[in-house]
Order: sequence, then C-alpha cells, then structure tokens
Amino acid sequence: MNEVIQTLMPWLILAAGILVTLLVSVIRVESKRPAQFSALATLILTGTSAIQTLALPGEAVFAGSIEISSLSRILLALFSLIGILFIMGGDRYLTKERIHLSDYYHLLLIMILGAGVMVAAKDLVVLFIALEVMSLPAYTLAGFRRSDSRSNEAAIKYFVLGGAVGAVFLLGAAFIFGATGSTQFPAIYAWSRQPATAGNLLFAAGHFLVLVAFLFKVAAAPFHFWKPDVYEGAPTPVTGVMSTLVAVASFVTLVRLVHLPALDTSGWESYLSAVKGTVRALAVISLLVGSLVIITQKNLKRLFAYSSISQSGYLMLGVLASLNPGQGISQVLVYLFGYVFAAVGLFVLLAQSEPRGDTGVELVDLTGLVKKSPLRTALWSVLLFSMAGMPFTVGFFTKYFIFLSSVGTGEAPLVILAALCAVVSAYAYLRPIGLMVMREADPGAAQWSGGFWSQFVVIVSVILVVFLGLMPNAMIQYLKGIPLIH
Amino acid sequence: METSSSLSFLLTIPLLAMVISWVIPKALQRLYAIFGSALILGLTVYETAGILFSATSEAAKVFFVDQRLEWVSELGMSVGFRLDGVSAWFLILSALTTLVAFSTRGSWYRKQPRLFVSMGFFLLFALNSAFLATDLITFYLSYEAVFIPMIFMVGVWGENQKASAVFRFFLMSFAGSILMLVAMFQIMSMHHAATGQWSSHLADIMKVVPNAPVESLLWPCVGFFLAFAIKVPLVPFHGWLKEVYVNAPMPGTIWMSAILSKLGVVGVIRFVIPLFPAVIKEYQGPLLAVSAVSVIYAALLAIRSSEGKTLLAYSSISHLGFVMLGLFSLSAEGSNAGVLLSVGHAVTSAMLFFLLHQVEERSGNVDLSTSKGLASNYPTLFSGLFIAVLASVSLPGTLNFGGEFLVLLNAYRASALCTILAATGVILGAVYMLRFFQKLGLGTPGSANHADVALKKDLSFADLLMVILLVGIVIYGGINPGIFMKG
Amino acid sequence: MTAFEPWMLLVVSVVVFCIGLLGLILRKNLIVMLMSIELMLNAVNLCFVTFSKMHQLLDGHLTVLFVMTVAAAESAVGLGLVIAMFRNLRSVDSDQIQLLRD
Amino acid sequence: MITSMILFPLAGFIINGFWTLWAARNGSRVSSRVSGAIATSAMLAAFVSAWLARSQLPASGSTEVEIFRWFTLGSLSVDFKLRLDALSSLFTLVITGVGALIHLYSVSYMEEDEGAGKYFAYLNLFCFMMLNLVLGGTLPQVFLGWEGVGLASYLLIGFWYREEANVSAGQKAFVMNRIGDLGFLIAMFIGYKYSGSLDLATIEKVVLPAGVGTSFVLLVFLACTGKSAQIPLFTWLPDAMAGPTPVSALIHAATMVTSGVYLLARLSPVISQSTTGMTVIAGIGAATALITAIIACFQSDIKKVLAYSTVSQLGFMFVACGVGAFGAGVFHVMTHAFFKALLFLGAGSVIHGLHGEQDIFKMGGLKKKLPVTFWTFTAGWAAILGMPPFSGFFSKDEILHQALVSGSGSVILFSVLLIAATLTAFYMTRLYWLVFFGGPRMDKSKFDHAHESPVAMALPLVVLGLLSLAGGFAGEPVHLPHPEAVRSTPAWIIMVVSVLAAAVGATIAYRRYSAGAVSPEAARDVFRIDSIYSSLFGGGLKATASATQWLEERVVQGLIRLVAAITDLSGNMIRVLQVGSAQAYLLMMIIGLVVMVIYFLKGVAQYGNF
Amino acid sequence: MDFPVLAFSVFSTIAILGSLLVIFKKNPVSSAFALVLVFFAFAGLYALLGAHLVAALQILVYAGAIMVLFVFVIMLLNQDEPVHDLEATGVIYRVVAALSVAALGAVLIRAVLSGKSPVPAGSLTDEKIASLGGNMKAISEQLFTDRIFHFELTSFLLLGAIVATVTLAKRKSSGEEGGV
Repeated sequence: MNEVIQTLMPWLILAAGILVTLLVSVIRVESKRPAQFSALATLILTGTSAIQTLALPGEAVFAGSIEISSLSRILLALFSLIGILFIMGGDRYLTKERIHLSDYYHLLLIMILGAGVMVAAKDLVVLFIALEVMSLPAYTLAGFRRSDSRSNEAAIKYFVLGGAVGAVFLLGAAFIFGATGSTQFPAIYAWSRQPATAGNLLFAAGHFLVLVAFLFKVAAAPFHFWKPDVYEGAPTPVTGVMSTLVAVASFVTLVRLVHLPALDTSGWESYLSAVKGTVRALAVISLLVGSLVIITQKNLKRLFAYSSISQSGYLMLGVLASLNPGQGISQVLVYLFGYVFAAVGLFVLLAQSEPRGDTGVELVDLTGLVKKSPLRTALWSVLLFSMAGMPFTVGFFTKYFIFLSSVGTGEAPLVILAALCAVVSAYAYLRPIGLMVMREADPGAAQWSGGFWSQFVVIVSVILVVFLGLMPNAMIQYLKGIPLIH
Repeated sequence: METSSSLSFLLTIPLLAMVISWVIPKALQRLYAIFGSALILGLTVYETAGILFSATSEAAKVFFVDQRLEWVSELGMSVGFRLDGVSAWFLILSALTTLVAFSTRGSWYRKQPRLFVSMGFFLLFALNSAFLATDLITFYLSYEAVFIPMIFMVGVWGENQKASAVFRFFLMSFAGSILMLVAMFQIMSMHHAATGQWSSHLADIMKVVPNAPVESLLWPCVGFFLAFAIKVPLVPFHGWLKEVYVNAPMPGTIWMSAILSKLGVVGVIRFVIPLFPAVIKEYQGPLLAVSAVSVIYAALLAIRSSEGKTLLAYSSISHLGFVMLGLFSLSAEGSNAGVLLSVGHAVTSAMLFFLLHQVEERSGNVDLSTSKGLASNYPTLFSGLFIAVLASVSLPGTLNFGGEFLVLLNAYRASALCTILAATGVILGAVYMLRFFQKLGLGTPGSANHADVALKKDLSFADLLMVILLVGIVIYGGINPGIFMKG
Repeated sequence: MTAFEPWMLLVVSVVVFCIGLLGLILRKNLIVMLMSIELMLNAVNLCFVTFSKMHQLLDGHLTVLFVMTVAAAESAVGLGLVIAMFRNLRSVDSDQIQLLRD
Repeated sequence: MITSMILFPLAGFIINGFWTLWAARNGSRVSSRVSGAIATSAMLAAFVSAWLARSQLPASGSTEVEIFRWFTLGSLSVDFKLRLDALSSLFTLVITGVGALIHLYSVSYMEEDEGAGKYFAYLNLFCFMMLNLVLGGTLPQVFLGWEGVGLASYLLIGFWYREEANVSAGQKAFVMNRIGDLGFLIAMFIGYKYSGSLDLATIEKVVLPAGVGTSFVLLVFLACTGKSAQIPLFTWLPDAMAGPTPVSALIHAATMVTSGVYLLARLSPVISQSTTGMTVIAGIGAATALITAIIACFQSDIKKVLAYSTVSQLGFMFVACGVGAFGAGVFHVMTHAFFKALLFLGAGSVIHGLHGEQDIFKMGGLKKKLPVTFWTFTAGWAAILGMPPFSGFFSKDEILHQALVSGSGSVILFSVLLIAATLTAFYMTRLYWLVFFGGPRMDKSKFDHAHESPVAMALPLVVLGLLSLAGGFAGEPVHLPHPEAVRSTPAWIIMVVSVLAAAVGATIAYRRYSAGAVSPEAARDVFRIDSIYSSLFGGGLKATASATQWLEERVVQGLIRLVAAITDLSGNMIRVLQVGSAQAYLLMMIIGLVVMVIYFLKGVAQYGNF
Repeated sequence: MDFPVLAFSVFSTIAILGSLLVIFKKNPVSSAFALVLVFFAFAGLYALLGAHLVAALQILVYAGAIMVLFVFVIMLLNQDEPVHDLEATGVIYRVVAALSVAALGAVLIRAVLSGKSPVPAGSLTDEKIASLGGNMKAISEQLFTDRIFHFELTSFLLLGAIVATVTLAKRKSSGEEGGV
C-alpha cells in the first residue's frame, strides 16, 4: 500500500488539499483569502510533487482503474500550473465582478482533480466519473456570475448539452462493454488484438459514441456549437480555465480513446482507415468553421472560442498523424502545451478589461490601446502572434510540429488546407493588434486595468511563449519521450 | 576575415544597433540611424571584401564561410548561414538600402522615432539573416521576421489606408510563405524517408531532394515558387503591391522595393532552382512567359499611373520580371545576370524613391497628372533624378544595362519569343520613365505647385552626398559590372 | 416471439435512449429536459445490465451503481442551475436563454 | 591618340557638366563664352587626335586599343575597346571636324542663352557618345554610343524644357529610337547565339543561316530606321527641330542620323549575305527618299524643310547600302555632313539674324543683309542639288549609278531616286529663293534689324562652304567592297541625267517662286503620317494600357476582393447556424453524429454487412 | 407465453410508452409521474435480468430520491400554467428532429443487433452468483475491492455536486450585487 500511496502522491495531495480548503473556508466564512491561499498551496504542492515523481516508472493501481505514468504526472503538473495562474490572474476580476467567493477555489480544485484523474483513467467508468467530476464544477463555474442571465444561460447550455453528451458517452461505453466484455483499457486492447474481432459493429459504434463525447468537449466541429455561447457567457477566468484545463484534459483523453483498440492489428485496416477518414473530416470541418467564422467575430471571447475550434482542427491533424505506425502523440502534447501557455495569458489579459455595458469585451474596446498602455499592447501582440503561429513564439513550433508530422505521414493536401486556414485566421488575430496600434481610441472603448498579480501572470505567460518560441528543444524532447498509455 | 566570426559579426551588429537605439535621445535618432547604418555598411563591405574583390570567381570561393548550429534538433531544425559571392552583395545592398531609408525625413522621425529606428535595424538583421541562410527553417524564420518591421512601418507611419494595406500585404505574403513552409516540410519528409534523419539544412537536403522523381517534387516546388512569386512579385501575384507601396511611408517603400523584393530573387536562386532543377526545367517555358508577361503587364500599368509612387511601384515589378527572366533561363550566366540586375534595381529604385521623397518634400505631392516643372528650381535634385531615370531605363553605362542586357542575352538562348516580348518592356520603360521625369521636372515651372515651392532649397549637402554615393555606384557599376558577378 | 432473450432489452434501451434524446431536442421546459437526460441515463443502465447478463459478468451492475450516483449528482447540479436561472428570469423556458448567439 | 580622341569630349562634358551643376546650385550663371571655349577646344583637340590617329593608321587598315574589360560572364567577355579603321576614321573626322565647327558656331549662337553651360556639356556628351558609336570595338559598346547619342539628342531637343512641346518632341525621338534599339538588341542576341562573341571583328565574319541572316539584317535595319529616321520610324526627326539649330546641324543632319549608315557599312559582310534584307533596305531607302522629298515640298518652316531633306538624303544613302554600294553610301554621308551642316548653320544664321523667325514665307531678300550666309548657303544649295563640281554631285551621282547598275539595283530604284532628286532640287530652290531673293515679306523693323552673324558663326559657315564645294573631289573615302555591276550604263549618261533632273526641279521652283509676290503657303501635312501614327500606335498603346488597367482593377484586384468576399460570406453563412438555442445545437450535433457514424460504420464494415 | 416474455412485453411497453409520455406531456408534473412509471418498469426489467440489487436501487435512488428532487423543484418554482413548448418549434424542426433521432436509433439498433450474442467474457452465471452468496454479495465484494477507486472518486463527485449546488442555490453574500 505504501507504494500505491507514493505513486498516487500528487493526486492524494490534491484530494487532501480540497478537503483542507473546504475546511478553512468553512472556518472563516467572511473572507475568501484562506481558501485562496490554501488552494494555491495545494496546487503548488501537487505540481511539485508531480514533477518530482516524473521520473518514476508508470504503474497501474487499484486493479487497473488508473495508471499513473509520466503522461498523467506531467499533465497534472500542467493542470496545477493552470490552476495557480488562474487563481492569481482571476483574483482581480472576481473582486471587480463581486463574485469573489471561496467556492471558486473549491470548484477549481475539484475540476483539476477530475481532469487529473481523467487523463490517468484506465477504465471507461472511471473515465466517466472523472469527466463528471471535472464537468459539474465547470457547469457551475460557467454560471458563477449568478445575477447575470448571460452567465446562467451559458451554464445551462453547457449543462444540457454536456449532460446529453455524457449519456452518449455512457451508451458508447455500454456498447464497448457489450462487445468486449470489459470497460478496462488493457482488456479492450487485448480483445482487439484478436483478428477475428475486426469489423465488430457494436464495438465500432460504441467507440464512435465514446469519441463523440470528447469531440464535444474539445469542440471539434460539428460538435462545437456550445462553445462560443458558453465562452461568451462564462466569467472570463472560467472561460480561460475551460479553454485550457478542460480542453487539454479532454484532448489527451480523446487521443487515448482513439487508440483504445490496437489499430495496427491485421484485419483492422478498414477500421483504421475509417477512423482516419472520420478524423480527417473532423479536421477539415473544424478548420473551416473555426477560421472562417473567426474573422466575422467582434466579441473577443467568441473570437477565442472559434479560435479554439480551429485549434481542434489542427490537433485533429496531430491525431491523424498519431494513427500512423511509428508516430507518437508528442505533436499533440506539444501543441497543447504551447496553446495553454498562450491562452492563459490571453484570458487573464481579457479579464483585465472593464467594458462599459454588459456585452463583454468587443474588438472596439482594444482601439488605441497602445496609447493608453504600451506594455499591455505588447503583451497582447505577443500572445496573439503565438495564436496565429508566428515565428519566435511557441505557437509557431506547435503548428510546425503538427504540420511536419502530418506532411511526413502523407497528409500534405490537408496540411495545405490547414495552412490556408491559418492564413485566414491570422487575419482575425492580427486585426486586434491593428486596432490597438493603428486606430485612435474609440470613445466607447473599455478601460483596462490589471492588478500586480494579473499582470504578473500575463508576463509569465509571455515569457514562456517567447522562451519556448526560441528554445523549444527541451520541451519537445521531453514530450517526445512520453508514451501513450493504452 | 574569413572566419565564421565575421558571419556572426554581420548578424549581431544590426541587433546591437537596434538595442542602442533605445537609449539614444529622440532628437538624435536620425543622426544615429544614418551614422549607424553607414558604419554598418562600411563594416559589411570590409568584412566581405575578401569575397567581393578577389580577382576571380575561383579565388572568391576560398572565402566562403559556412556556419551551422544545432537548434531544435528534435524537429531537425538547425541554424545555417553561409557567406558567399551572392549573399555578400545582398548584405551590402541591405545595409545600403537601410542607409538610404534612414536618410529620409518625415513623420517617422517625429512620431515614435525610437521605434522606427530600432525597427529599421531589426529589419536589417532579418534581411541579413535571410540572405545568409542555408537552412530552410532559418530562411523561413528570417523571411517571416522581415514582416514584423514592415508591418510596423506601414501600420504606424503609413498613409490613409494603412490598415487595409497592411492586411493585404501580410495575408498575401503569409499565404505564400506558409505554403513554402509546407513545401519545406514535404522535402524534409522526403529527406527523412530517404535517410531516417530529420534535417532542414540545405546541404543535407540537396543530397536527396534534387534526385527525387519529378512528380513528387512538383508540389513542393509550387509552394516555394508561390512564396517567391508573391514576394518579388510576379504577375499575377502582385495584387498586394500597389496598395502597400502607396500607403507605406517612404522608407518602407524604399526597403520594400529595393531589398525586400530581392528576398524572392535570392529564394529562387538558392532554393527553387537548386532543389527542383527537373521541375523548373520542365516548366521553363511557362516560367519564362510569366516573367515576360510581368515585364509587359507592369510596364503598361506604369504607363497608366498618375502618381509617382504607383508608377515606380509598377516599374519595380517590370524590372523584377527581367530578373526572373534571367534566373529562369537556367544557366549560370543567366543567374549571374539576374543577380547583377537585382543589384542594379536595388540601387536604382532606392535612389528613385529617395529622390521622389525629396520631390514630395518640396512639392507636397507626386501627382503626375499635370506638369510641375520643378527641375529649374532644384537642379541637383533633378540631375540626380534624371540619372536614376536613365539607370532605370537601362541606358548603357549604367549599372542596370549590364544586368538587363546579359539577362536578355541569356534568356534569348532559352526562349527567343519570351525574350523579344520582354524586350519590348525596354520601349515601354522609356515611355513611362520619361513621362515620370517630364511631369515632375519639366514644363512650365510653378504651373501646378504650391506657392511656397520656390522657398525650399535644393538638396541639402548630406542628401547630395547620398545621391553622389548612389550615382557613383550606378556609374561605376555601368563601367565595371563584373564586380557584381562573382556568384 | 418465442422466448425472451436479453438482446430484446437492448432494443428497448436504444428506443428509450432515443426518446430521451428526442425529448431533449423538442422540449423547451428545462425541467423536462433534465428528465429526458434521466431517461437517457436509464436506458444506458439497462444496456449495461443486459450486456452484463450476456457476458455473465457483474461489471455492468457495478457500473449502474456509479451511473446512478452520477445521475443524482447531475440532477442536483442541473436543478440548481435551473433555480439560479429562475431567480434571474422567472422562467424555466429555454427559449428565454437565447441571448448568446451569433 | 584614339583614346584621347574620346577623352577630350568626355573631359569637356565633365567639366562643363559639373560647373553648370555647381553654378545652378549656387544660383550663379556659367559664362557661355568660357564654357563654349572649353567645349570647342575639347572638340578641336579631339579633331587633332582624330587626324593624327588617321595618319598613324597602319597599313593593315585597322588598329585596336583595349581600354578595360567591361564585363565577363561565362564564355562571354566584352572589352571596352576602340577600333580604328578607314571607315571609323572617316566618321571620327567628320564628327570631330564638323563637331568642332558647330561648337564654335554655338559659342556665338548660344551667347544669350542662360543654359549655355548645360548646352555645351550636352554637346560634348553627344560627341563622346558618337565617337564611342563609331569607334566601338564590340557591339555593346556601339550600343552604348547608339543609346548615348539618343540620350544626348533627347536632352538637346528638349533643351528648352519649359516648353511642353520641346520635351514631348525629345521624348518622341527617344521612344522611337528605342523601338529601333530593340532591333539592335535582338540582333545582338542573334549574333551572339551564332558567333559566341560580341566583338565586331568576330561578328563581321559570322555566317548566319539563311532565315536567321535575313532576320538579323532586318533587325539591324530596324535599328537604323530608328536612328537614321527611315520609314517607318522617321517622324521624330522633323519634330526634333525643336532643339537649338546648331544641334539640328550636328546631330540631326551631320552625324547621329548617319550612324545607321555606319552600322550597315560596318556590318556590310553580314548584311550582304541576305539578298532579301538588302532589297528591303534599298526599297525602304528609296521610298523614304521619295516620300519625304514630297513632304518637304509642302513645308514652310525653314528647319522642317531641311529636316525632311535630311531624311530624304538618308534614304539615298540607304539605297546605296541596299544595293551593296556601302562605299557610295558612306561617301554621301561625308558630303551630306558638309552641306547639310552648312545649310542648317546657314538657316541658323538666318534665324539668328531674324531673331527667331523660321517661316520662309516671312523672309525674303536677305541676300544683301546676310552676305556671308548667302554665299555659303549657295554652296550648300548647289551641293545638295548635285551641281558639279560641288561635293553632293559626286556622291549622289555615285548612288544613282549604283542603284541602276548593281546586281540588286533596278530601273525602278533609279527612277525613284531620280524623281526624289528632282524634288530635292525643287524644294531646295524654293527655300533658297524664298529666303534670300525677292522682297522682304516680314515686318519692316525686323528686316531692318536683320544682321549678319558674328565671326564665330561665320567662320564655320565659310569652312563648311569650302568643304561643300571641294569635298567631293576626295572621292570615295573608304574602300568597301563594291557590288558587281550587272548593267553597263556609261557613267556620264547618268551624270547628265541627274544634273538635268536637278536643273528641271530647280527651274520649276524658280519659275514658281521668283515671280513677284509670293503668296504664303501654310505647311501641309501631306501624308498625315504623324497623325496616323499617333492614333495607331499612341492610341494602340493607350488602349492596351487601359485594357491592362481594366484587367488589373477588375480581374486581379477583383479576384482578391472576391476571395475576401467569399471567405467573409462563408464565415457569415456558417455563423447563421449559431442560433443560440441549446436544442437546435443538439439537433445539429445529432445530424452530424448520424452522418459521421454511418460513414464510420460503413467504413468499418467495408460496405459488407452494414 | 411464458413469464419472462410476458414480463418483458409488459415492462418494456410501459417503459417506452412512459418515456413518450415524459416527453410529450405538457405539464412537467405529469411528465414527472410518467417518469416514475418508467423507473418502475425499468426496475421490473432489471429484476427480469436477475439484477436484484440494481432493481432495488432503481426504486430507491431514482424513484425515491431523484424524482422527489424533481417534484420538489417543480413545486418550488411553482409553475402554474403548463408550458406549450412543443408547439413553440416549427414543424420542419420537429420533423427533422424526429427523423434524425430515428436514423440514429436505426443505426444504433443495427449495431446492437450485430452484437446480440457475444462470446461471454465471464463465467458468472446465475448459478455461480448464487453460489457466491447472491447478487448483492457478489457486487458488494467487487465494489469494495476492484472498484474502490471508483467509489472514492464518486465521493469527490458528490462533494463537487454539493459545493456546486450550494454555490448555485445559496443566497448572495453581502459583497455581491442584488439578491433573491
């Protein structure tokens, strides 16, 4: 049991931290600071512990319910980092919006726990429960501005669609169970190793339904409709958490689920090509929807929602590449890491705005920012450049890696389409910069103000983006060494 | 001199200049920029002298400097630079162009001069890096890095329609360069498939790619070609050019026309032709035709232009059509001639735009619909402009003649028809350039001018020095063009 | 119909699942929508139990226990959201929440 | 010596050029006398050098001086070298000699003009370029001179650049020359392709395949039609009279316009290879001679008459070249240089005397007022008419002779030339009579103020008059291979016929214009060639340019806008789906799900059991 | 017709008709009662399959707990007038929805039928279960051995749900705007 505790240490710290945070906030109800510090401490400890144990070998615990491997450890560390950054960066926004409650921290921690378990799960049922552990707080956080009907709306849409998709996931899990007789990944994998199982429609249907749930979570078109609305309605730091934490956890899980059966077994060729065809279609649709609609957007949160839809498209290219023999999932991981570093900064920056009226931050609020705040303009520009995949930002290498591995696996036409979509969406990313630099401030433009911590988070994010834009080798090297767990 | 330290030196000096510019007082920025770029020009000449002024092209080969650093080895990216006869000239040209661009006067020295000067030096750095690159990714990155200062140029100090100009410029160039990136990936994958190693260095790639079957190289070649065709630009990929040239501030226009367009030229010389010889050979006819059409098409547009900058913009396309004609004649001679003409075009267009800027300073606009008759008020200015016009129409004895002549001479062996078609551009060039000069300088003075025109002085002494330097290059190059042809 | 076989229940379960889905698509009353989700989850439960029977396993039964818990938690949160919305809008009609759109 | 010949004018150009620029910058003026003196002495020195160089010409007939390596590229290497032989020597003498005289003349002519410094700089530049043209040892160098004289011509035609018309005339000259230059360029490419060199010495010897040879000859001749104002590119020359008169004398009569003849003579071994080409040259030459002679009869501007006359005389020379008698052509170049320069300078003297009057119907009776001019002009008149023993007689007679007897000659050529000669006599006599005889037809005060030119102007007139008188006795100055005579017509018959023809023409003119009051004739645009050209080519170019502009704005820019619009539209179309209702989202997701799951399952089952 | 077939027919008919009632009843209270009916029918089906523990929990958790929650909320919100929401959508929308869902159903049924007789992965036949001490005992043993992690994770799910619900439902604190 000691070994289990040691292996599970980061998760246990997190779980304990949740309880401690709950306790301290119950003890001192009138202030949210204790909860905040406790949450920060929990996440710092969790992250440190996860990083410390990175080198340990992977191990399945609890009768194969979860496997703690380098993948899940590094992701848990990333989730902790996201949590820390959003706790620091969201502070001012929450105070400003008068929703600074300790519940924010509880829910955030529980979300991180759900995400951390989800990426480690080796059982479809565990996966489902973890998904719900992550999602229920997410629904709630989306509706966190309780007196704002937009926030309510976002939460309810997210909840209704998420609930339906959860049921779809379960149905898929049931089908897989029906076909294979197990819900555990290794058993399913072993089952698929038998050539006679190829072409099993029940399994195929179940597999597809399971994937749909995560396609919905990562908002790959045509399962993306919820995203712009929910992004717009949710409080900005929560949108940030959704776009980073939820997206990364869901995408990693999606990749793992794609590789649920052993696709390289002989007899499974037609299955593999059907998977590839589907992923290809998803990539094309996501890229087109994301990059064509993004240029019509005026609301920045919606803009980033469509951005994440097109990011899903690029990631689908990565998934497609991973379906080829000898290809790992490192391109996907690198992309996700790069995306997270930029997105954290972007959403914290977005939370610094104080728009007049309740319509959210529009493009017009950015006009003339360079005069008001040159530093903020520079930060915006770097982060948007990274989103657009410009060189010397991490966004370049992430796209680069995806494209390189896709071209290497013979998907050049798709890469060309993706490249053209990148050009189209580059317009959407550069237009804000244009407005900040070239336009005089609109009289109705929002004021911008961020506290020290908020600005600190943005600068950390920018430093990461630029540093990794110049020296990505170590990160890529490390992530390349991480195996996909079946 | 012939150590790799000269390479890093050439690359770091502009960066250093950029950093220093942030501590120079605003009032001194112009002076600093001019002296700084002049110093860099001098240092560049000094550092590359071993290559440029050795007696023969064989001797020059000794001075090749190659440098390669590992970078993102996980993705097969390295940083590779190489100084040789071609890149040395383009380095000098970029320093010279920067000097000319910095010598202008205007809002860029009043509004955020620090940003302007530092962006200028950064542009110089990016250009140098692109000209020296022998690694695909290094080249791509430098190529993209050039955008950043250009976007600032147009975006911050541009004219009325700067926003739409910036976007059009950016999107078209970006579309081209990202397709080039995909093409790079394609050939890197080919290299990977053949050797099992990821590498983006030209020396590695060259061992594998040029021998691959033509069909598999067609699309990568198209990717590269499109990027450069947009950059140069060749008709019909020039849609961004006019709007950008007209809306850019004058230094931006100088940079763009004189040196940015050469990125495409260098790209074709360094990448397209060596990497895809078979493809280019197969499509030589259409490529020559496109170049010839560029010459004529742009010349006809220039004839219809009623504004000085527009006219020069189109004339730029027309001349670069000649350059491409030389490159696509697919002979070493044609290529050398193309480089020579590139040098000529760079110097000439820098000079033309610089002097046009001086004219604009004095008359308020460079409208060509009525004659301005300014020549008698500003004799030295217009003498310089006239020499630039002559160089632009490739009069023998100027730098451009050698280039254009040799380009056509070699192209004729490849395709008589395209050469003859392109050569008619010589006539059209005379038509529009003389009209350009006539409308600005000749005719009744003061008929369409601001009242205060006569109050302004002729070229200042410093500007005169600049003009003399450029005229000197143009004439010297006309007498001894061989110096520019040791590729 | 000669004899009862477990797969017949699978058909029932899919039908109920689809009815739940249809309800979710057609109804505007958020509480009924939540009920539709419950229907879907129930259908899945039936599916699990049936497959469990077919495979001669108890895993499906265990799964159902967890699904029930999740369903309970989900309904609690869902109803909480509905209440929060009702506080703001005095309605549980989902047509009232179409502010966020393009 | 050869090098110094070209260096003197260059030095003159540089000194005068920089001085003028310096002065203009400082707002001061260049003394026309000093700058004129510099330029003139440069030309004199060049003349002396040319003379010495000729005297040092070796027996082998040619000498080459390499100055520097111009450019090298692959196997091609082009030197900057000067090549002197009999042919180029003759031209250098004419250029420097006549040039020096005209410079001298200009010192006085341009005395009042504030742009004199610039003028002399340009004039020196012209001579430098012209010498390059005739001394060039390689085709690119000849081309350098070829374009260089075009440039000088452009500058000098538009010398008074404040008048739009002058500038436009210069531009027209430059552009039309450029059309010819295109022929030169392509001819060079052909030459290089087949000989592998651009050296004149090599090109001269090259043997071209039949079809290529013809196109080579025609391209070279295209270049000549531009520079030497032959059909179809002759219309710039009359307009070029917008420049100062000495310029017309030097550039547009004596030297530059004859460079076409020089080029043909220089390349005569290659040219002779193509009979088709030769026939075209002769035919065009004859047609030009006749047509422009007709036009000249209807001109009233003294310089325009002389200009058309020049074109016509150049036609004669091209006929000579076309029938293979290059020597005769070159001979006529020389004599024509003397008498036509003389006539122009004389005309300049008249214009100077009348303070700018150029209409011959507003002159008359100037014989007394301008005696030196009159007498020298008379020599020129006689020479152009071909009166023995004046120089023109010998050369023109030679051409007529060759046109008839040589292998490619014919009676038709001969008769055309004869008619042209008659017409020449007519319009020259008309001019001569209207200017110098009869009563004055201008204002009284103008007539009274008419004055003979100063010595500096008179001296060149006298020298040229003497040369016009005696120049013919030199005989054919250059011995170029002659065509074989196929018809044996005695030379004296032709002499008699030609003199008679001239006499007839002169008599008609005399009878028409000597009788009492002459009613003024407005200049008539007989063939309307100019307007046809401008509507055809100018209009054509404009139309093409407009079409291109349309293409650019509608198609190219339109395409860009279209792509942008399509992107925007499709974005907005997809956006429409974002209706805001969770149920609708779910429905759309389900539709997507159904489509994809069917696709997926079909793929899995490979259309088998699904 | 033997008992299982009869039971199956009755319970599944009730389940399907009840489900239809749930979604087509205008009044949410009626829907809720139809849902209870469905829950009971499902319990019957579970019993038919020998899943006694599940059947019992179905009644206890669903019918007992979740439905009470629903009814409680319906009452709390005090929706007097029935919402005519079915008519609020267009005919085309309804037809498209029905067709899509039917298509999905068809595909899923096709998939399910292809796997209607799998090779059993386990060996826990009814007799074996009985020998292990019955359904409930066998499940419980597994629940607290192999599924202990599921169990613990579920506790965090419930914790999250509690926090979430409290957050959503509690009265606004003084720092916040407005209030209910």
